[in-house]
Amino acid sequence: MNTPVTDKDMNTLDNAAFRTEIRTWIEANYPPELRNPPLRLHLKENWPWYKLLSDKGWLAPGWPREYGGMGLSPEKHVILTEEFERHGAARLNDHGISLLGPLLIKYATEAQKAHFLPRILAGQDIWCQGYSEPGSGSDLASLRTSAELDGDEWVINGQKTWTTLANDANWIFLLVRTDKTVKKQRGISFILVPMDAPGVTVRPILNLEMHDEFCEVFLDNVRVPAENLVGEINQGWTMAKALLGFERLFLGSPRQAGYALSRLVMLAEKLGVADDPVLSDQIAQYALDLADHKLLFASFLREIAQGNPVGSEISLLKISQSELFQRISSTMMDIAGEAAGLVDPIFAQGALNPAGQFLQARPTTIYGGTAEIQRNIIAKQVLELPG
Amino acid sequence: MNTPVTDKDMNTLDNAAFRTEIRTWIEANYPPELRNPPLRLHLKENWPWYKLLSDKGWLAPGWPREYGGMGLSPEKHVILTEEFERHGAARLNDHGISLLGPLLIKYATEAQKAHFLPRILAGQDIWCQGYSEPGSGSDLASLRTSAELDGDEWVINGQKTWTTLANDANWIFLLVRTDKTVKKQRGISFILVPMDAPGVTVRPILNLEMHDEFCEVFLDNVRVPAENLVGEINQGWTMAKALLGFERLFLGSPRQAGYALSRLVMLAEKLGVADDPVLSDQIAQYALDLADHKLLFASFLREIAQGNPVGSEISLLKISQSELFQRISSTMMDIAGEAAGLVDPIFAQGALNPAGQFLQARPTTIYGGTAEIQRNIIAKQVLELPG
Amino acid sequence: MTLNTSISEREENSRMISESAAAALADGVARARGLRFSSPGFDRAQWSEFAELGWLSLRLPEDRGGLGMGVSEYCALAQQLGRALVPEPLIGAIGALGMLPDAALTEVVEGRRIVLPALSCSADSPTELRAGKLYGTAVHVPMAAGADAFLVRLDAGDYALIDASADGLTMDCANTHDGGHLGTLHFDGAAAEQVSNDNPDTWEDATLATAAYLQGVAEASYELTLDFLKTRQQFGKPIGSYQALQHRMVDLYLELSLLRVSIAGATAAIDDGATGAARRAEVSRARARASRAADVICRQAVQLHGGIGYTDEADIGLFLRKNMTLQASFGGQSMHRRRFYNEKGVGQ
Amino acid sequence: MTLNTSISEREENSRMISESAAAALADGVARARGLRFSSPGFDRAQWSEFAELGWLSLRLPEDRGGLGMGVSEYCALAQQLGRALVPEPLIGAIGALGMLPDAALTEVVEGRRIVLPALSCSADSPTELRAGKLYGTAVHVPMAAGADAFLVRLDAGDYALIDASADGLTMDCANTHDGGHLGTLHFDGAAAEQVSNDNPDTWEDATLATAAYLQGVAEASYELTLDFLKTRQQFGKPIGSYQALQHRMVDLYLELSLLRVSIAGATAAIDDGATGAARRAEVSRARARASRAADVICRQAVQLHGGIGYTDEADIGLFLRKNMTLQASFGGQSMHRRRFYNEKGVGQ
Repeated sequence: MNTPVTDKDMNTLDNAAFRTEIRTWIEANYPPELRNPPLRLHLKENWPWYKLLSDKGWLAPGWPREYGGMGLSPEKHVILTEEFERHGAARLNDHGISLLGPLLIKYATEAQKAHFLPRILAGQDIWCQGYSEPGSGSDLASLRTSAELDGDEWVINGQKTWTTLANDANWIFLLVRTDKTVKKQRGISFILVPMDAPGVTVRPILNLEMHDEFCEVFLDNVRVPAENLVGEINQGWTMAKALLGFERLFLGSPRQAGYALSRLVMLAEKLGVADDPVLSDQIAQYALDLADHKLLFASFLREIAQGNPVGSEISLLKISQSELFQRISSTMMDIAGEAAGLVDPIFAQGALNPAGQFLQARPTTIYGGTAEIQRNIIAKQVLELPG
Repeated sequence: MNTPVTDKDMNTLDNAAFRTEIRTWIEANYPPELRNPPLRLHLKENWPWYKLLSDKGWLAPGWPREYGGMGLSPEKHVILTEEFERHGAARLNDHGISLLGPLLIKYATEAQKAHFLPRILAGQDIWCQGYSEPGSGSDLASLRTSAELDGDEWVINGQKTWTTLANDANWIFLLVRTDKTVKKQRGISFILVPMDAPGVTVRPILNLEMHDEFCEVFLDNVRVPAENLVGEINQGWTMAKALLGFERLFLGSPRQAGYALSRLVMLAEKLGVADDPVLSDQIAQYALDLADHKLLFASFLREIAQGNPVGSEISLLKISQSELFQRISSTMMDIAGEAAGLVDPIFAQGALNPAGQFLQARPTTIYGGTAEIQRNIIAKQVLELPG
Repeated sequence: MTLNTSISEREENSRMISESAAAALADGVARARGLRFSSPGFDRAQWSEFAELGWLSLRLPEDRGGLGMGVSEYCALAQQLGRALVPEPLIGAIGALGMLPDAALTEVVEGRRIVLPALSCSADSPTELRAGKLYGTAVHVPMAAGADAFLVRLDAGDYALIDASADGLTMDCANTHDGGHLGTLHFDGAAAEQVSNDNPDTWEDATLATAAYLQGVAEASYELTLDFLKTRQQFGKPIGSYQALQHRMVDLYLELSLLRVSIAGATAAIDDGATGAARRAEVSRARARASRAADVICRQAVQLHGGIGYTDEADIGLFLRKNMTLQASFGGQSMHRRRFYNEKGVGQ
Repeated sequence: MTLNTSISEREENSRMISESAAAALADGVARARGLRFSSPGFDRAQWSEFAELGWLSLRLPEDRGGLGMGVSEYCALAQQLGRALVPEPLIGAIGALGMLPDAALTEVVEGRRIVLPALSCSADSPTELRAGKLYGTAVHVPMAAGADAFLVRLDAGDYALIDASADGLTMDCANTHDGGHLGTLHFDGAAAEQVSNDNPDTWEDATLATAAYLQGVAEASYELTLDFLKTRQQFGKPIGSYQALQHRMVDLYLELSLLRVSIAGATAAIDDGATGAARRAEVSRARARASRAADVICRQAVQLHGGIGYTDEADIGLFLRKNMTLQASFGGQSMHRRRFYNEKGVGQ
């Protein structure tokens, strides 16, 4: 294979040495102008970082080394992510790396793996994920985009939405309905589609930050070869669900709340209200909530690092961090006073942007399963409440 | 009739004059030792007040004058209640007055009215209300206590609970199931039972304040004459529901929250923490919540005074006042520190009793329909949400 | 000024102004969306229509050529402005108008000249008038780019009236999320006229009207969300049938109900003659409640809309953005909570 | 003292002590109910058993005849005490024991003599020791009526050991809602012995153990409520099938989960050697969380039990009452929140 492979197995390092190596390298190499971007970057913006990681062989920490990944243990993977986040490294167009790659490795044919995996590592293919649909937000399994076999081609019709950075991608992986006669989770398959196929149209959606991070993708009689189906037919739901574990952990990372709290403290100082007793009491409570949240995050991490299965209670992390992030961002707004509505940072230094933090906090209780859905899941699957 | 009747129709007074007359009289006559009792008084304790009101002809403000009541308009009735509450007047054993009386006046035969109403006014009969059952708390209509006609007697079997001051009463009015074959609200009747009938047993329930305000009432083959049924058979549910309006208004009176807030402020002063900025900010919010709640209460009152029908949105009042009362009482506990657990007032003067307020606040979101049931009602009947 | 109009008269006036405003603003939210992030962010033609409808002079006493209406009527109008997310800075302009000398009134009342208030100054660069020349920096001036003149509060307390085109006045504008902007005005010896404050209640009115504007924002957000809950289907039924969402909506309904009575209580008390501390307490109670209620309602409205609520194309986001911008306008929650408590106590 | 025991060793010890405590306290809540509002409100025979189990000397270094265990093991025990609502004032006694001179230890470790701490004094009447005589008033002494002696914190900072039967010591007791009492001790020249504070961490341990006791209270309340939701039927189905109640239980589960990791994090950090400010920050974080979590869980537990929760005969009320009494024991939420923040900052 032509893909870059690291020359050593970094699992052999102890955690501290591993952390130091990551930190040293990123401090020496990360493009300074890309630190802590206020909005998610498009490919053309983050490409220097993608290329750096690709060349270094660090693009796919979780993939096995035989496929060009770093083959890191979950524990080391988390350390790497912590160090990236600590430095304020931008998130990449990573759906091919973190979602599609592991799925292909587990379910695809050798031919599919040999073709697609190296192209991800080299940055030749940038993938986006086509799961959600306008009528199926929380109820993902009710999706209606259909694929019908016509000779040796799938004919795909339907519409996907919330497709992150579809406007950057040249491929999309889709969940589509291939059997309408069975119960809704059962008739779903997993199909790969090039974005330049006739009938594929992308329409960016502006979000509340006036950013086009999400898109709608329309599929109108799109034809792809039969071999673009991955795994068994009608097993797409099961395959997609099986790969969510690590993603779900990161939705509960203390990063956003921690960053917001540090900005709140800086903002209070800049505004000269840091000694206000009511504000101090609130900040103390946030500091306490954040400290306990970090312990909760660490406890899940430890389970994963020890190879223990982590169940639905991991949804607690997402609820805890997203709602804390929202509380902190609301306090930033409160103390910003009349400047709370400003689009640009109110103090350029330190990028103190209360409205930006406030708006960024909004979707954290919506995407990846709303806070309400997360509570339903815990109630049913962890607390085993009836109904 | 032998009942005391006031010599004048007090509706002819203007509101201010009416208020003054009530206030003057209560200040001159109310037994000082009964002001602001920490717990609900038993009959033997509140009897002097019962007797005073009975003699004065002010015991039944809402009953028509022809039946020995004051015949007050809702507006004046509220003024009277405000003045009683303002003076810290004890609540009486008032189920006969406020619940049974209006129901008899509306639905009973002339013979029933002539017999029972004067006895209530004279204090000869003290009534309690037998609605709730152990298995039917929020779901009152699922009650199972049954009455079967055997010749010219009803034979009653079952159990009632949360029967307020049943241990003081010599009569009980019951909702009982008289038809098990129809939908649950339909087969319920309204029956009057003397507490000394064979088969009636009362067992007091201690509550969290270690007070026996509530009782269980067991009914074991209790026989009463057929004519003890009020209104039509199987219409008991409809009759009982129709009389709830005014009661529901008073569950939302700002009295408890207002009293608690005044105690919180006194407590803060006594403890020397009144200038604590965090506490002050909390108290300011409570003061604001109380002021707005009073306006909300007044807006409902105005509707009632104008004779407009008030629907299920009146449940808002109960939610608003009870949850505010709870928040205030929690802050009392917070500032009381190590003394928060004490049974007796921590400062005798002013009866500053954080734990007492805290415990009294607990059931306000439970009795008369839990806060959850109230929200269900508003969601369905006011917001017209589906399902 | 017609004092002590009866409650029924006020209710009738309020109903009329509310209806005529609703009619005049029928294309409300779509118009507001279209004007976002333009300069000056609002429509002068529309401003003239508002002036013709008498909105600018609504609070001006009849003996000064105004309609002499009460705050009840003013707040009825402001609610409609909020429901339609009207970007024109009417509340500021009406406040400034109440302070203007008679000679300056006519053009302003007729909508030909827009005078906006600049009430805050930079701590580093206080506004001062020396020998008819203005110095210093005014900050957070809403919709400054659309003004013909500014009524500038001087650091010492009085006011100065200055032409927007005056030499020695420069302006920076920073966009706000509602599509408008806040101006920073730098005065470097610009010619200005001193105006003495003879109407201290004009900013009290503006504060209360801002509360009413936020009430309109909250009401419209609530209604959009209630509709959404009744129509949006997930798992085979409308999401409004889920109890957790129902209870959340009831909480918003309670907050909205408290806001309604709070503002109605304040307008009634003031039109009945409340003055001084009593008046300030009424205004602050309503203003604090308005920020609180609008904030919780707009935030929850976006949450209850789910992913759709996070898109710019959904109208609900416009209400959230307006709420963000107005939270602290004429004083935020904590300031008014404190002022209410200082003026009123616990009200026992 | 065995320092730096490994995590696995501590986990094993904690599991063992937890199991043996659960067995010893099998009749827990019923026993606690029976002892309420009696004098002294707890059982001396039980105290002796606890002493035999080594609970009193658990934290005492091995070289002083104790078990030399860490706070991990101590907190594992305290959780079990909380689950069973144990009324015996073990946490106070263990704290006092850590301060006693060797000569006074044996009787206390063996459970024959109960020494309880009296840490707060009345502002009007500070405690002071003059020439071997104690003066002043100590307040809020839990279970004072059951003590044989008191370790009294002097206003100036040191301690005095005084016999409960000393001449010149009088005591008033006031009942608390958990069925215990707080004593007020009046000292009027009562003979007492000075004790110098050579173990400043003993009250830090007591503070953390109180957090763990509250964890036990919270866990048991949560479990009782979860069971109740699964069994109690209304409108033809278990009330735990209603989404609003499900979401409330999830919120309690989150609060409980945060409490668990908070205490586990503190015990691990301290047994790993955290000292000074770091140790105080750990203790305060856990103690503040414990008050918060126990309070919200116990209050909601009563609410979710409905009318039954408001009766004295339902056990859930006993947990609420214990929570009320312990909220501020060794410092309440706001004090520890402040101390955490002062010692630790925002932890970035």
